[in-house]
Amino acid sequence: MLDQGVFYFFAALAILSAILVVTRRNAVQSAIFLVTALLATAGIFLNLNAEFLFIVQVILYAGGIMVLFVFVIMLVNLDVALHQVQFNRQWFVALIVSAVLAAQVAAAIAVSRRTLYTVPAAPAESLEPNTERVAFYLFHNYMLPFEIASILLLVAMVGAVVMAKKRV
Amino acid sequence: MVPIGHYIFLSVALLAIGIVGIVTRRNVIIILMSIELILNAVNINLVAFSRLVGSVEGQIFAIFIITDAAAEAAVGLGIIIAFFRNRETVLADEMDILKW
Amino acid sequence: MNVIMPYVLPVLFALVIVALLPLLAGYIVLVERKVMADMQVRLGPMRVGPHGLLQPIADAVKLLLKEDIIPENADRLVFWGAPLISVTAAMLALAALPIGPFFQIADLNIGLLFILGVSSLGIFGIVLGGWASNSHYSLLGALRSAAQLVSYETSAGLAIVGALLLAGTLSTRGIVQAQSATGWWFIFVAPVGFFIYLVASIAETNRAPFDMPEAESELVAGYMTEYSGFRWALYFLAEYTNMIVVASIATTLFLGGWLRPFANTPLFNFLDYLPPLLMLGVAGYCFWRAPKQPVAVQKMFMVAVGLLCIALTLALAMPLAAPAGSLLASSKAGIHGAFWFLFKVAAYIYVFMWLRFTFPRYRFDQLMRLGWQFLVPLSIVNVMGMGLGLALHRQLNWPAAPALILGIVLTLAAGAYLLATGEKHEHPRVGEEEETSVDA
Amino acid sequence: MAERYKTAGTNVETTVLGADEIILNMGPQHPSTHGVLRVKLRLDGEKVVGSECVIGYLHRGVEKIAEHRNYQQFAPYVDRMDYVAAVSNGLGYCEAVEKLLGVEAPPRARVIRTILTELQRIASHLFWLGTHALDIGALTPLFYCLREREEILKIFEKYCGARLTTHAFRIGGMQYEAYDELEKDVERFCKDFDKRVDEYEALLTENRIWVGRTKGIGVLTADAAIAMGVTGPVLRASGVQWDIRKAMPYAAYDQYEFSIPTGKSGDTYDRYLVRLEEMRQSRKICLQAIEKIPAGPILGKVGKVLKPPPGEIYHSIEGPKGELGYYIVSDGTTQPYRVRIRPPSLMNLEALDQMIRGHLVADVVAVIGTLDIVLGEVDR
Repeated sequence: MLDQGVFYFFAALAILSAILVVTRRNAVQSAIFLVTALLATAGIFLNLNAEFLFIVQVILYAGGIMVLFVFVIMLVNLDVALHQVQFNRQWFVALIVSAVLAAQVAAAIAVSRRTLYTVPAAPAESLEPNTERVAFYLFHNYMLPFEIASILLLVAMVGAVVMAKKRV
Repeated sequence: MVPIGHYIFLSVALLAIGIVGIVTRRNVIIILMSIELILNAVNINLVAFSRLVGSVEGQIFAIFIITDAAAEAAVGLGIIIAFFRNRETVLADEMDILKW
Repeated sequence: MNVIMPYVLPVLFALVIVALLPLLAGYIVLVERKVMADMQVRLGPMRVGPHGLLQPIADAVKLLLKEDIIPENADRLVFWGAPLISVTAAMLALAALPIGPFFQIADLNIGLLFILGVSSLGIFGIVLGGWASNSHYSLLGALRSAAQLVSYETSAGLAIVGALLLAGTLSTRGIVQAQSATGWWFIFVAPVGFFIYLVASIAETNRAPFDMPEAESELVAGYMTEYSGFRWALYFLAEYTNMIVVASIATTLFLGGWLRPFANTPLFNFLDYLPPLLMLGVAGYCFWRAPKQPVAVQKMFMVAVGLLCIALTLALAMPLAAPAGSLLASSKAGIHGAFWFLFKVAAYIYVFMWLRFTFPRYRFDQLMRLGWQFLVPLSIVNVMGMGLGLALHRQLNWPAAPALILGIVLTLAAGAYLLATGEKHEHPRVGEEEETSVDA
Repeated sequence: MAERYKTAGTNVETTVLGADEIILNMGPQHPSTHGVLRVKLRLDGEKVVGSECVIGYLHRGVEKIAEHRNYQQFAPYVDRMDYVAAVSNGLGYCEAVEKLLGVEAPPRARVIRTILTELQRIASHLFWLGTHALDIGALTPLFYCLREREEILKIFEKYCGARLTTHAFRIGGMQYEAYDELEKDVERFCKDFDKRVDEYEALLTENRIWVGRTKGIGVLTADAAIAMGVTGPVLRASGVQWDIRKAMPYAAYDQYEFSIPTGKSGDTYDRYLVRLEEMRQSRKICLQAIEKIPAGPILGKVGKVLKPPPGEIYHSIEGPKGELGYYIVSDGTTQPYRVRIRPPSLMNLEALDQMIRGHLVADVVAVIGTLDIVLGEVDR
């Protein structure tokens, strides 16, 4: 009962914030609402017994990536930008895409309505203790992807430094 | 646990909002943020199914996606800064030349 | 009913913490001013209450009554909300701290990461506050402050990893229990990690000698420049709460949490009598000073403080006197644990103050160089050294002492090397070559 | 380029990225410009590429006032120039007028003058050290310094009743006889002052942060220093051994043993060391002077109405901050025709631009501090 309430609260928060992210004129406010959306998602993770992922989401996404975003917004912040037109005229494209997506989802739900709502979830204990399990999989079964991801990060870091460096 | 269908629904909603953001906004930074929204939508799906089947492998995938998002944000913002320094704009439709 | 019951005690604890924290922060400020005065051959606040004991309350009233100014072109909503973000983040972090074995809001599986993650959200309060003020100094101060926070969080996190390797758990309670089991606080096993964390935590809380955003002569007051009255007080509250948080992390992780010194040695059991005696001493001092106060109100207040200390003495002494096995005796761990935890936190914060009044301030580029070129490499080496020591001990069955000492020695050698090479980079003066080009 | 300069505060984004150079305004209301100095900094990012000092916010027309007062009446005004070293100012003025009159102060007055001036030098340096350290972020030395300065001010107070603007000397000697325990007070102060200086050194000299903040900052080469007309500790820290107390002795300095400390590299750290050593040397002078204070009158033969013969005179002394010169033109009346004062702070401030180029904004504060300027003297 409490679990479900928490989920619906966070889901509503996430969707509301997401809508505000794409509709606010001011990029800083968009960023603030994106942080809210990310934290709401983190709450949903916690509700799903994914504690480690919850904290990864908070530290990395909300605390790390979004700080980077806010930084860059402030670096390139132009007062002029506020007076420019913030939306282009492709709203009909967006409408079509959304409509198609909605249709697909509706179709998918219609087809698998029965299973979608009746599949029993595995017991919550199967994910405990969360941190240890994640670590085991990460460093055991997914060792190679893990290393590849670290190389990806290294490349991204070098790339970001090179690109953001002042031209001499 | 809340029925899995609701998670899928939330995920699709976030995906749709993200796509709307990408398609309609002019500011590149907000477009990047919309991409983050989409990545999040994916993560919700992965973690919800991981809970459903009782295996943490879905969470591992989500961790990789977050890693990828970090890399993407770093590079993307680096490009934006470099571009801003040269053209003094962050609007996507003004990025219309191949060389500067 | 059963749904609600498990939440009652944590909510109660949370309420206690939230209610007491502003008072505590106010008195830390008072203590800081007193310590500063003592180091600077002065008396410090003496007017409000005996020995200035009511000064924090007077300050709080003053701040609440001050005019609340919002700059003309500020983003009102963000300006309004930014201090709240800072305070909320700092207070949330307190949730996972074990103040004694029984007094803890929640013992999370990811406890330590939770504290780190949530407290790192405080950056948003700083950056957004600086941005919303729509002022030159605020924005620069905010960006600097955030850059500093992010940089030093890296080394603080890595320093913590070293100790986590020893504990093998992220739960704060589990960490203290691990120290209790071996009888060695982690500061003795991972001294380099403690040193790195000490430096990084000072920088993270923006305190001298790393207080760029607040006192740097060219930035006036950094991100807080445009804030006044209550909002400014909120930022201050967040700052002092953060101090408590980092001190608590250090206490939990390195200084044995709620454990008494030599907790496993029966020879030192007499240390149990130290807390009540200490409180009794303070009470005695209060009673001795009370008649010497000039005003009747001050006399009464002094006596009241003395009585409070007597009450604390009783609370600390009763479990010792009670017969073994009774409820009171079993509460000893909780009460004395809380005392030792707070005692260590206070000592850690005292070190902060001591450093602040001793050292000049770093320049921003020096600060960044120290962070990235010395602390981060050192903390990486520290993690590897700890890992090596533990691997030798656990996998190859070396005795613990030589294995860990080998790791520490390797780390220290790397630190010495970094210091030696760092000297060369110390003054890459922008001056020499460019000065001529400017003149030309 | 020029059209892109914008004053700070009007446009935030120009300071962060985009523009190549901006102008940042420091002062006149700023915690670390020592009063009302205003510095316009031209910045490339955080780096200073040029600067301009705007002075005059404390201009009171001291030189003009002199033309409408007679010689004795003007003496208290000079105390208000360098208000942290009033005794030295008074000494310079009195000696200049004495020279113009052709009289000399009696030996007893000269020795007491020397003692008080050296104490004032110590007091001025102490105040400099405290505020300089405070600028760089060390909070505590200020209070230690003020503690010792208080002792000196107490001696002044006992001597003439004033602490800050003392008007201690009169033309031709001094007005008051030294009080009975002057020697004892000075000796007591000097006895443990050496240890006190060691205390400051313990806090700062080998402190990594202090060294990092001061070494290599604001370098002034000997040639540049001479070319700029810089004097005092700033000049000596650049390695030039020039001290008017030795070069053209006045008061009673020719009777005492002391050395002139010099620096090597002329950076902020050297200036710090030179001033500390100067404090020690001043203490030495004081100790020598109180050993034998000659007996005799304290006021020379000067009339009640001073009418110097027509002519002009330039007399300078080694003030705590550098060469403090008085150029007085007399037309034979009771009022000077023209007084021109050479304040050391003003000349030293000229070097600021050269010293801060290529450094960061935070260093500007350190360099302003190390120059030891007093705006009352700069603006007069």
